[in-house]
Amino acid sequence: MTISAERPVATSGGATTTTERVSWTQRPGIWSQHLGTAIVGAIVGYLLGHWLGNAIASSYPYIQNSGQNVIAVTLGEIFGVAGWLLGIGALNYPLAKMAGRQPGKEVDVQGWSKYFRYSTNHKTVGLQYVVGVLLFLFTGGLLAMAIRTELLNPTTHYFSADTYIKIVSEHGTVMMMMATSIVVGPLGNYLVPLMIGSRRMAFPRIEAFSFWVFTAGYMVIFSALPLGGFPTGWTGYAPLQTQAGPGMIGYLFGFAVIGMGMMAAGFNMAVTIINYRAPGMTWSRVPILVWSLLATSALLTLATPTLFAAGVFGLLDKTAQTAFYVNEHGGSAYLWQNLFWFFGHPEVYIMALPGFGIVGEILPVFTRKPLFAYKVGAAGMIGVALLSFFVWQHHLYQSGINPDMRPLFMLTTELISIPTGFIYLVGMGTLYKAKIRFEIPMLFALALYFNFLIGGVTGVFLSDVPVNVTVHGGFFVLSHFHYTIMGGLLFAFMGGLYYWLPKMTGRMLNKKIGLWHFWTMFVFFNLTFFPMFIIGLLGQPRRVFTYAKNLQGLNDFSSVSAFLLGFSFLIFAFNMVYSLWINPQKAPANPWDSRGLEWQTANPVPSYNFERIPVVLSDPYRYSEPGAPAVADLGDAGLVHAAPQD
Amino acid sequence: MAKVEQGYTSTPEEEEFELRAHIGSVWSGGRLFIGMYTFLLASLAYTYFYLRSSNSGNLWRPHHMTAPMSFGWGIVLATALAGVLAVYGQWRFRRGGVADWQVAGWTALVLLVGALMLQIWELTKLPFYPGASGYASSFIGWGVFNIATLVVSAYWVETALARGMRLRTEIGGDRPTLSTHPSAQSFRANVASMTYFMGFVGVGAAFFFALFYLI
Amino acid sequence: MNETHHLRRMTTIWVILSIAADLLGWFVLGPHMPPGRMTETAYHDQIDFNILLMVALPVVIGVWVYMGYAITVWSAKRAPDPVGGDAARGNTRTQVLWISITSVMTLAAAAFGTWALVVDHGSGGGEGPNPIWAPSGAAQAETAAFSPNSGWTPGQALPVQVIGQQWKFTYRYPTFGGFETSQLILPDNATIVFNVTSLDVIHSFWAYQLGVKADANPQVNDVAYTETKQLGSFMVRCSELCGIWHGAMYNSGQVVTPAAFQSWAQQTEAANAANTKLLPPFAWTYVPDANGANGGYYPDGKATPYSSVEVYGSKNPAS
Amino acid sequence: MSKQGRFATVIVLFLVAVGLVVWAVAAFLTPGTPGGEMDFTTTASAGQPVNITVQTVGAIGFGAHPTWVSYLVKDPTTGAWVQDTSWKLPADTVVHMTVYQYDSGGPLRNQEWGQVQGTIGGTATVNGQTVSVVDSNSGGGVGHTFAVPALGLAVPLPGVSNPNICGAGPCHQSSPHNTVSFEFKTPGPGTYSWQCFVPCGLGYLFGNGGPMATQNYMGGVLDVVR
Repeated sequence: MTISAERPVATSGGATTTTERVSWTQRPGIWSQHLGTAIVGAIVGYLLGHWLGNAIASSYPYIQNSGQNVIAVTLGEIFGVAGWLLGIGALNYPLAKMAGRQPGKEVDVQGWSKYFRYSTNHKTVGLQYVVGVLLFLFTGGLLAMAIRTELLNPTTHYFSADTYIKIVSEHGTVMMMMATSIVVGPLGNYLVPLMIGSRRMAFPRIEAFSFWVFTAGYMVIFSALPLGGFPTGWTGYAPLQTQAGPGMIGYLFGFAVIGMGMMAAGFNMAVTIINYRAPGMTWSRVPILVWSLLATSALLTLATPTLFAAGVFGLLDKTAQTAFYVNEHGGSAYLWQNLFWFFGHPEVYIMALPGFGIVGEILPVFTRKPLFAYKVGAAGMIGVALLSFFVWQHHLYQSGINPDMRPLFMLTTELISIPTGFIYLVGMGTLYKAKIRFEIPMLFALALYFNFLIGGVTGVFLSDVPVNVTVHGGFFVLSHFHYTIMGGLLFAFMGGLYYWLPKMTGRMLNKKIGLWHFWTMFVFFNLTFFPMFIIGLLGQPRRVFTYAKNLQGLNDFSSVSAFLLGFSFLIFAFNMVYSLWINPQKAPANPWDSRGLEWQTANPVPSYNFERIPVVLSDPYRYSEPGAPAVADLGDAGLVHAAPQD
Repeated sequence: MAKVEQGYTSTPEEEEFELRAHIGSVWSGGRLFIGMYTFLLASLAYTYFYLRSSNSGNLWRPHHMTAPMSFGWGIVLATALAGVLAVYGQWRFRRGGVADWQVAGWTALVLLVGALMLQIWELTKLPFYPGASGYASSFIGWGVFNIATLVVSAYWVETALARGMRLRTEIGGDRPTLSTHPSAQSFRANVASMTYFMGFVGVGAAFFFALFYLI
Repeated sequence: MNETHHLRRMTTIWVILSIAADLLGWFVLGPHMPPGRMTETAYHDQIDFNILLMVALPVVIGVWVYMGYAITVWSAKRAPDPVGGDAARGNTRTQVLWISITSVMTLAAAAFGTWALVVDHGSGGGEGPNPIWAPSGAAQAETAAFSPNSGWTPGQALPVQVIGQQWKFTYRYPTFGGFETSQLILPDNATIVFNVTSLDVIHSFWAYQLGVKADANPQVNDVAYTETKQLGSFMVRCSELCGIWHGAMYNSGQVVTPAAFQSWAQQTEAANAANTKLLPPFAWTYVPDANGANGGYYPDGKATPYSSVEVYGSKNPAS
Repeated sequence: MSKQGRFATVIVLFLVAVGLVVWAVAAFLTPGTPGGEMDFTTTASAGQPVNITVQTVGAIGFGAHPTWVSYLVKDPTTGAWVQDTSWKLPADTVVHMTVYQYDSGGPLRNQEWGQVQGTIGGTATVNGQTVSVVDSNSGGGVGHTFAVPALGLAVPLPGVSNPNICGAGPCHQSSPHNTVSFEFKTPGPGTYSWQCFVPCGLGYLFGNGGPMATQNYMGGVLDVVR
């Protein structure tokens, strides 16, 4: 710990020197705000809320009858999250602001303890997110292992039927919520300022808020298990939702909390990209990942409020006994489906677009070619984002809602494959007559093209109403979205980690272990999920604990592959620990010879990112072009020339 | 003259760039926030019309049940007036009328808090129970959303006013309307965004008042 | 090697593989594609699937051939240094061609899907309470549903009501006195009108081999049509998560000869007569009591459904 | 720390993580699994009918949810009433089942479940009388049903109309009750879920949450083995 509680700060003009209070979140030592106080706050808050709920509601007839006080649980969760935010220090500035104060000048505490604090440095938040999303991913993955264990045998059950549904629901919810932030959170927060040549994010407190709310959401969703779980899957269809026990609060409130995190993250991201681009960073020079994150942010900010509203209505149904989703009392079960999918389909592209952005960054570097059809690619991402607001009813073809609208939604859904196809145009054009280096990030990028092709093409089958009759609600659609989200986004994320972790941590990830990780993940991913297309076509619905005996062979094959796929994630975890901690190898400043602006700063990246705000001179993809201008003028550091040509 | 901050130096050009970016962020952030809030309220309006048109079991609104009209008028008038005052205050503020802006602001704040109280009170005095009908349900939804909206707008108005008071001492007696001090520029951007939001809140309140009380 | 060489090679490989795959797909795999050919809708769904497959296979193979070619021929070990610059940054002709081809394909897919949906009377999917693509005879079946003794004669459309409840589908045959049973027996060569509804949460009636899937929503009559073509048994599963026993919510049904169906229906009508009297009269939807037995979730006595539809279970309006 | 030291730390942390996972699975995911099933395969000699005695109570009176309605089964060896709804049964064997119904009843949501279905002879015996249909709209109504959907088995258990019903399980014969007995034949090996079709989960929408949606209360599995 190198900073003291009081430190001199030069104010504008450098003439007068005043002392300024260092924020509580950044004080060294344990007498400050950090993860510990957050946990204490959360526990105290939960207990307080729970007590309050019991005091208010334990005499209500339906609560006495059900023997489970959902109001106490709801208040407990709300107060718990408030306590968590209060404890970590998220509310310090919002409260101080009421007295008209400006934010204090904040610097990170030095040393590892900064990762357990309310840090406003985008690089710290980025690394916090890396750990956060991996925690999500691994817990969600363990639940997937449990699901595949149950499905090993159609008749012998390892879990009881109600527990199995809880596991399925928890897996889906955790994974979906994790996936919304898997790229925007870690890579987006870390890289966007570096890529656009900024020293900071626009709203660093909102950024930190998004992370700590995200972690709170994780705990809220997992609190459902000790509360009895929820039986609705990640889609949470009402009125089953209204019927469920207090575990459902974990889902509804968890969605609302993570929704706040998503809105905050997207808001900050969009505003930063719009306003903090360095001089010369015109829209036609913005890296493709930034384009994809801008499109994602538009979806995060505009689609998520609908989810938030839907979640609030659900909470009201369960606690205040409104009847938004209960037909028998004037509500409509369809309402949830509409609201949920109006968010839910943009959500799917929240999970797809960043992956496209990552491979768009990786391909030029490892092919030594410019990104082909850059503008078409960027336009494709914006197009996908726009169209995604008009397709939600393709989830509801068989629901009886607006059947006459099915041709329209079939059309809009299939139209979306046009801008999605641009991503393939970009990829295939970039590969043309390239010089491909098969480093780990490149392998993951190529794997995305392989997997997403299957995911995307099966999406066209699903969007076709007649075919949808057979494949809707079965393992076919399950496999389809695992191919797009896991095969697409997660592979891209892994590629992104191998590509950028050297920048973020200053350590190279071990290539040999990385190769093992890639090949096991790629092979067993396909062996796990491809059979599921067949299982689905042969008539197995989703989320069942028992299935036809003749499907046992395929299910077992899928399960065994899934276990091996799980093992590949252990290899990845081992690689992380091994390369970052056990046997760290210092990374070169620009290990992949990238032209990207993020690679042009010092390594490790100083807290202010750039010595001088760079003046961008050209786009980052002009590889193999003799005489191409440098990507940026970095001021004092002198003109940085294009990455060495090979 | 370079400025030393967090171990790095900023040239005046860079400071100017950062200030422009910051003010742009406040501007675009304010608009984006209105966009987000629009989607939130639109979800409620969608719910209203969805339940109204599906009318499950003829239970959209039996006997044309309506929340207490007096509360409704009180809430909408207070909120809309707060919106109007915010817009008026901004109009005066741009012309240098800081005192006018402050009076308008504090009045708007009082109105907002009053509307908040009324809204909470109304929820305890409803002539129907929450699950009685589709209308009843969506009305409760509006009550909750309105409480959130009023809290958010009161918070924004209050922080702007408090900031305005403290700013004067910070920038050494300059009027925040005229000063070129970065804090004053940032403050003006914030006030402009706040005004837009308040106008939006006023219009929203009138719209939902019409939905729930008038038609 | 010049440009045309690469493209010519890739195209050759692609054409050969695509033709082979399409032939295999259509003639070997196609006839066995789910959901089979037990009904007209299943048959159409199968054909639609196969046609999409014929388009999809060349697309997938095209990308794979290209990628495979690229990574073998243009790897860092073998490939010459690439050429950057404007030519590599984008080629208008390629881009226009790509966009045109994908646009035509997707528009064609949407048009084909719409056509298939309309000519196949909703393709066995749930069409909501007021289907706009009804087969002939559907209107007559709707009327017949309210004359409990009209029975069924070959050539007529048969109305069958599917009632989802946690956790079992039951079936009512409105033209046979409105008896209810947990068996689903259908006559061969007949248009079947499924009226799917639920007594509690959302279920989904999926008669796999029939190519029928319709969500069962409370208070909604979700109509789906099919026309039986083959005798045999078929599987019914719930395909919308409905709670703890969702996975156990299945039964098998049978398509039998019209004569066998007649005798089964008449026998069951007689055998269930005592119970049928206790059922509410047939209606498209029923209002279940949201509270369940002996009080419950909503405060009793305050909800007054002014309902125009039949009540299932006499505990409604809530007592 | 040396490289070996770090490596050892990682191993230890990994083992701790594995331990946490095992604990979480044991604490939250495995209770109520068929592992703790009641074994009826050894109670009768091969080919002979198996006797199962159960009771239904309005409130179980103990455990995590004392107010929930529940089935209790009589342990064939000790004779104690046990909360366990997973029963291991021999295949292709006649099961003679006796239910002591201690709970009140009411109208069924779907009168279809007032029919006795799938038993041997298509009937059940209620307090000594043979019945095939119970009118749930009259008398005590139907309190619960015992139904195995996959076998087409469903037996209504008429409700007790005497107001002095048993308050908490296990209930004794002295409390008012209806005795329902019936026989059915188990199919080939496999697991078959059974449940109640009366929406009896008080305080839950449609009455189908809580005890209706939790194994060991109003539903379970028949684990039929050869």
